Amino acid sequence: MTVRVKLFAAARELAGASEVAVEVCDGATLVDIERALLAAIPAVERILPHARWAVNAEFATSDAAVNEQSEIALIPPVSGG
Amino acid sequence: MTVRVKLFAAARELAGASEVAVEVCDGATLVDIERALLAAIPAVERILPHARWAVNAEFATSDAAVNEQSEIALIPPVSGG
Amino acid sequence: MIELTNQPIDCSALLAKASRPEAGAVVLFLGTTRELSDGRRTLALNYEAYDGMAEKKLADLEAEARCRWPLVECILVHRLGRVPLAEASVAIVVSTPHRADAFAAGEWLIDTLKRDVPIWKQEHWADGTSEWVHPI
Amino acid sequence: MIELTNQPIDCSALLAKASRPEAGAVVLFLGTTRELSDGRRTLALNYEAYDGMAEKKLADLEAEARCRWPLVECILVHRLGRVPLAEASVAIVVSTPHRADAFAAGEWLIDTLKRDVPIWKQEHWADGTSEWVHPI
Repeated sequence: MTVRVKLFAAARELAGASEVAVEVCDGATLVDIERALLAAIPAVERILPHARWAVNAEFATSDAAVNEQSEIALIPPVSGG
Repeated sequence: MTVRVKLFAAARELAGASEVAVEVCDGATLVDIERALLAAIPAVERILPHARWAVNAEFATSDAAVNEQSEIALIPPVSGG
Repeated sequence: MIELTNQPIDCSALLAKASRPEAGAVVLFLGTTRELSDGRRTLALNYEAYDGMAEKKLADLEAEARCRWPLVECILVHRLGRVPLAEASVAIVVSTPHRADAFAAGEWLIDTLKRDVPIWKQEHWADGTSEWVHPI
Repeated sequence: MIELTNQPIDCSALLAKASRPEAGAVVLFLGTTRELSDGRRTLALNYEAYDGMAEKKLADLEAEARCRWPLVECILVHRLGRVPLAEASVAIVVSTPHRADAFAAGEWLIDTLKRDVPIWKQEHWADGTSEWVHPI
């Protein structure tokens, strides 16, 4: 299946895009998404160790399953305020 | 000597005056002032137990000596803010 | 900066004064007239000060707060006279490089002001009576 | 009330909204753009949000704060886009019957906002470079 991953801030700039599509197997979890994202855009490697993931606008753990309708976002360490 | 005592809030209203003059001996302390004030204006009795004294715009303890030039004030419990 | 005033407190002006390039955080505290106290309804408050001593104590508070915390700006304003419902009787504004200091200084300043600055409030109750507040 | 905005934050309007007859205390926190960070000079900040999630998280923060403290009003506003020096990027306003709750809620809200709301700041340094801030 194809899922879209939203990217923000430094991750967006490293990727040169605010959203990327990646191919993963049905039943994929965020672990699989992260692996596919890294393969597609190696430059995000330096963001990943400290980033969190969100699914449908909520923080999610790496074992969370996703599907093609999921709104998936990589959340680099935040710095609002 | 004659000293003047400033009164505020409920103490001022009980006395019907914002300042009263009392007679005390030379070398008097705030203990003597308090005794003279109570004799002059018995109604302030209910304010005295919780009030503080100030001499020259600083809180002072009851053994503080005063003279005719001292600015003496009875400070009922404060409620600003 | 400290001030006693008979006018409504202009918070915008105070915030503009405190928002400086070397500060990263501004905390403003307003004490406002509450309608209900222990179930009784207030129409307005009236504040009286021992002016000379109140100004001195406010200046002392500013000086002590500046020793305790790295304050860029420190503003203490108390309104006197009649203060209608929901208007501010006191405003405290502090700005600091980092926010934890601004919260700590702001709370210490209002706590200490309420304990040591010779200002008194008179409640004007809805039932027509009035009363000086002397908390013990 | 929560808001993401590209406009300067109107503190007077927020304070007016929070100053209600049932509140006795109002605390406002402003996060402002500081000129110097670790000795480097900033010209301006730029803020980006994951809008949909940021609004949801801000609403969650308001709801949780209202469970923890008796808040009369609770306002969270974050500015996005370019924010010049000394202007506010975030405003938090809470009003409560008693002041200790207003300070506690205000500080908890800004601390939690900075940890959990997906908003990012980009420093525009005086030397012409810029950098997204991702604290770890």
